[in-house]
Amino acid sequence: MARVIVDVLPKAEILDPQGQAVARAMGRLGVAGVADVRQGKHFVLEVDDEVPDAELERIAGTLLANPVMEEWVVRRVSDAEATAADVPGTHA
Amino acid sequence: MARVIVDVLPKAEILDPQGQAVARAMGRLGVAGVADVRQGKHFVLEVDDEVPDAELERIAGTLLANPVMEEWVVRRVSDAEATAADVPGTHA
Amino acid sequence: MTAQAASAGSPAPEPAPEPADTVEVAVATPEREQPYAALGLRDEEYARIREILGRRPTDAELAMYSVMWSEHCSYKSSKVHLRRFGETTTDEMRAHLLAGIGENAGVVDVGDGWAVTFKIESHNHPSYVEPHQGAATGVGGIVRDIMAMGARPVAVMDGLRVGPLDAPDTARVLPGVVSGVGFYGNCLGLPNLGGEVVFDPTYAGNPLVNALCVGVLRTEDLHLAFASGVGNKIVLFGARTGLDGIGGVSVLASETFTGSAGGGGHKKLPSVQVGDPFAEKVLIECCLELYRDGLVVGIQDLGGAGLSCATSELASAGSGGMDVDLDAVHLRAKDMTPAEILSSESQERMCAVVTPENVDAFMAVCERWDVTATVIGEVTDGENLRITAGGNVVVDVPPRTVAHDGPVYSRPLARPDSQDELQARTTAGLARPSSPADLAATIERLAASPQLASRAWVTEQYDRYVRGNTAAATPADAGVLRLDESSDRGIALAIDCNARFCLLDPREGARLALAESVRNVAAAGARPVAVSDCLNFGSPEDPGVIWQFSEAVDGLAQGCVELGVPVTGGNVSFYNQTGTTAILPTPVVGVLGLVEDVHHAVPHGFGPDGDAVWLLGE
Amino acid sequence: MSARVGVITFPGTLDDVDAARAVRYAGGEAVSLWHRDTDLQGVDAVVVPGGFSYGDYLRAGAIAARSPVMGPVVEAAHRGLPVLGICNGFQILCEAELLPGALVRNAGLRFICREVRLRVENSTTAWTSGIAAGAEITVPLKSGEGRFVADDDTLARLEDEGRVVFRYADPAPNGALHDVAGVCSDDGRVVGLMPHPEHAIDPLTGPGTDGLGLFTSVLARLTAAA
Ligand SMILES: Nc1ncnc2c1ncn2[C@@H]1O[C@H](COP(=O)(O)OP(=O)(O)O)[C@@H](O)[C@H]1O
Repeated sequence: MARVIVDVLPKAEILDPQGQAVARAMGRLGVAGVADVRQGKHFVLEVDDEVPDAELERIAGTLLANPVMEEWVVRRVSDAEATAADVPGTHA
Repeated sequence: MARVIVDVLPKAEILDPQGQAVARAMGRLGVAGVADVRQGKHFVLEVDDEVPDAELERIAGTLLANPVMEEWVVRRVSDAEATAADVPGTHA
Repeated sequence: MTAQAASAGSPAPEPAPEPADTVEVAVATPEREQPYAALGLRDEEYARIREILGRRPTDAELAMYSVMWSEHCSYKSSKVHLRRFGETTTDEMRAHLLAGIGENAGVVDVGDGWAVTFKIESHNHPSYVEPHQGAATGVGGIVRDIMAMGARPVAVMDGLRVGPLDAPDTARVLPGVVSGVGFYGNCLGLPNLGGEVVFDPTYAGNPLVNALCVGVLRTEDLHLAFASGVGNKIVLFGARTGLDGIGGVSVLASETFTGSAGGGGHKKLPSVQVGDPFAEKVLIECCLELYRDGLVVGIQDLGGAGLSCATSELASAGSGGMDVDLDAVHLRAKDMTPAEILSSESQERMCAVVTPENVDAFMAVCERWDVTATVIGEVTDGENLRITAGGNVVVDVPPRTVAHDGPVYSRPLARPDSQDELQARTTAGLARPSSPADLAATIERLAASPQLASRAWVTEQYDRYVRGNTAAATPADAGVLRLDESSDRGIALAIDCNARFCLLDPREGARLALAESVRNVAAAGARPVAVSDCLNFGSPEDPGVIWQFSEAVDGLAQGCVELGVPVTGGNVSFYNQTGTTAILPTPVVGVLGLVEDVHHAVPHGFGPDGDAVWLLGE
Repeated sequence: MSARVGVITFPGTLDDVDAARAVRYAGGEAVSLWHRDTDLQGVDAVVVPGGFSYGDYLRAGAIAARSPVMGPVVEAAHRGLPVLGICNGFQILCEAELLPGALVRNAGLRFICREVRLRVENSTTAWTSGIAAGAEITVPLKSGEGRFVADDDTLARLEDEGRVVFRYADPAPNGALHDVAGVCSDDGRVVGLMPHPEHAIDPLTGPGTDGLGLFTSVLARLTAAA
């Protein structure tokens, strides 16, 4: 089993009201220094090792993202990386 | 300016209806080899270099994620990495 | 930079769970200490369980009794008072009832072979913890109650009470609750017919989310929950069972797991339940197809208390016993103990009783809707509910003792001393506007008050058109719904409560809530026929609160007699308080009315120019 | 014989009963189609109704667009079968690439249920031929992901070719680009819109009967062709 991450973001030219709402909320809460926020989707897939990169690209570009409005990145994460960073831990 | 990525996922013990729906859809679409899908949020922040890690953590835990239901990871990405991978490119 | 991540990523190895506590083990180890107090059972309640069983309960049995004997499920503090509704209902008031108090929801015969069922339920505490999901799952729960009557859910309403608009937490609670109600109801395709939004400081740490659902059925489809017929199969269908809502029962795990409190042996328990309205929508359509094809003998929704409640209620309402095998239950989490499976409150599940020859057809309908379904047991000719796990008997109990013979308390009640002083403070001494400018300012203040301002911000987030039968919704005083396109028959619904009146005088306040709700329904051109209530109060252990409760029940019962409409069901929510401060006594009253012809329902507001305006009454 | 209009039900579809009723009110015969069907039963037109197919998980319409019934729908649409997508149906048709653009989260980030006025900008499509060009109709809008977006080239092409069929008469409540409420395919036979004409067919339950025009338009054309 491999862990595959697909991150999807609205294309830069498309208005991202969610990101903007977050950016505005930061202002209201007195958080300084954040110039811009964009919000997208984060998928974590558990995938058989045999599945080739091309197939992962196809899944991302035909199902997980809509090429009309979104961009995406696919990456396989190693086990080590998966446990170190990509399994989010709760941060108090 | 630094680019900061915050990835947010529903906690493992919490029902993730979206991820499950995507996983089932893959089965129906004849995509083989994907055992599990979890869906979360992906934030890209442009942040002043002075903003300390602790502040980024606070932003993530109060604004970007809902600590009651979600886990998150904050990471700064270098410029090189940012252009190489974390600025999603459209993959045909 | 994320130091904790590394440790979170490498959890301590989980110790293997000890074998489940079986009946055999329980017999052999009578002295084993059990954490009944942590599960909310009092000494005498635990003693009572041991007496019923003639031995100590197993962990799984203890989990079942503790949840079923909780205030929420057993109504142990309210039962003695709620009885008065039944006692004051005359045969005449009952004439059109096909089912009344005690069923999942009351059912009213509306003629031409149609029946209507409706009920209000609260989801207060979860909506404070996570407003969006709490409110969403509240809607989901009441909708399943209505489905369990054999009805198609056709509309919802919501009564919301939160802290003052400018209280800091209201900005978190109110938008979340509204989006949750909308998210779930909209996604189910249930038009929202109306509701309330009320602000008061006592709700700041304890918002009230009361959801009403109404359903329509053909009288012959009325499905009451029971499990008669030896050999009939018990089918669990819908979502998989996870660790949702078993916080209390986890103390059992910490007893049997080697890990100490807070140690590595603990499972992570979700602190909120996430609603999946899509799963519920599919479940609704699946159930309706099952009813239509005559494949269901009895049915029960899984709400609070999950399988504990469904199996014990189905079994005790039937004539025989029941065997259930927990190994057949589809699980979402690993290594769940029998106690956890029985207590899980995972949403979007139902439990049906099906004759053996219909099981295949039942499964085929579930398959058509992509609904997971499994036979988990059958009706036996025995007397007990017997539950096995891993081949061992973990529960062997007379089902009635779990579902119906819980403790009943007459809690001490006393009119608070403060009541006189409260009533003495009348409006007599309050300043009146003395000049036109004062008057204008007062009107402006009223118009700008959150209590009176437009509710469009809320109601615009709710679909009121879906299914094309809504004849009136916001801003009308009562929602009006056509029952079916093929007939002009309709219903009207309103929910109301002025809790400040109830604080001043709970008896009169409850009567007034009823009167207002009845007036709203009548003003829509409907004949009021039935009441469902949601009684939201503070702690029943406070004699003053129980006094309020008792007074409110009396007032409501009395008003119902006066107006000739019966209470058909409802819900009690106690322990609504922040610290020791109780919420305002809030008996929310829902009234159902019948409209002979929806085309003649009376619209809200003034009619065309030239119409005369009449004021009726004193 | 009245024309037969298919109405598709996906898991999570909500407004299929309303769409079928609108077809009947307009004088047609409604034929229910199931998401697993691979045969359109010879219908003369198809309505993809509103709702939350597959819970709107992933993206509104994304999963439904890839279900079995959409294969024959896409194929038939390319051969000229009139297809109407309403709300979630519009989203599905965009995801299935029968219509250009995409529908994303409302700019205000909240679900909006409100009656809106629409200007009918193109009265030559299969679904608007009975409505006067420039007419204004009032129908309910009810959606959380109704903001129409497309890249500049696509938008310019849609405007040039008159393929913006419906425009919000007041500024788009959801932030749709160019106030676009509905668009059509280049042959004008596939139309999608966010607001709900099927909820405006009876003054008892909706704002009026303005929505009926879409259904009578297609039926008139189908019977004329028959
Ligand atoms: N939480 C809610 N959900 C749905 N409808 C609501 C809600 N709150 C208020 N409404 C509706 O908004 C309208 C105005 O409400 P309200 O100001 O309480 O009216 P009134 O004071 O006349 O009862 C009514 O039609 C009511 O049903």
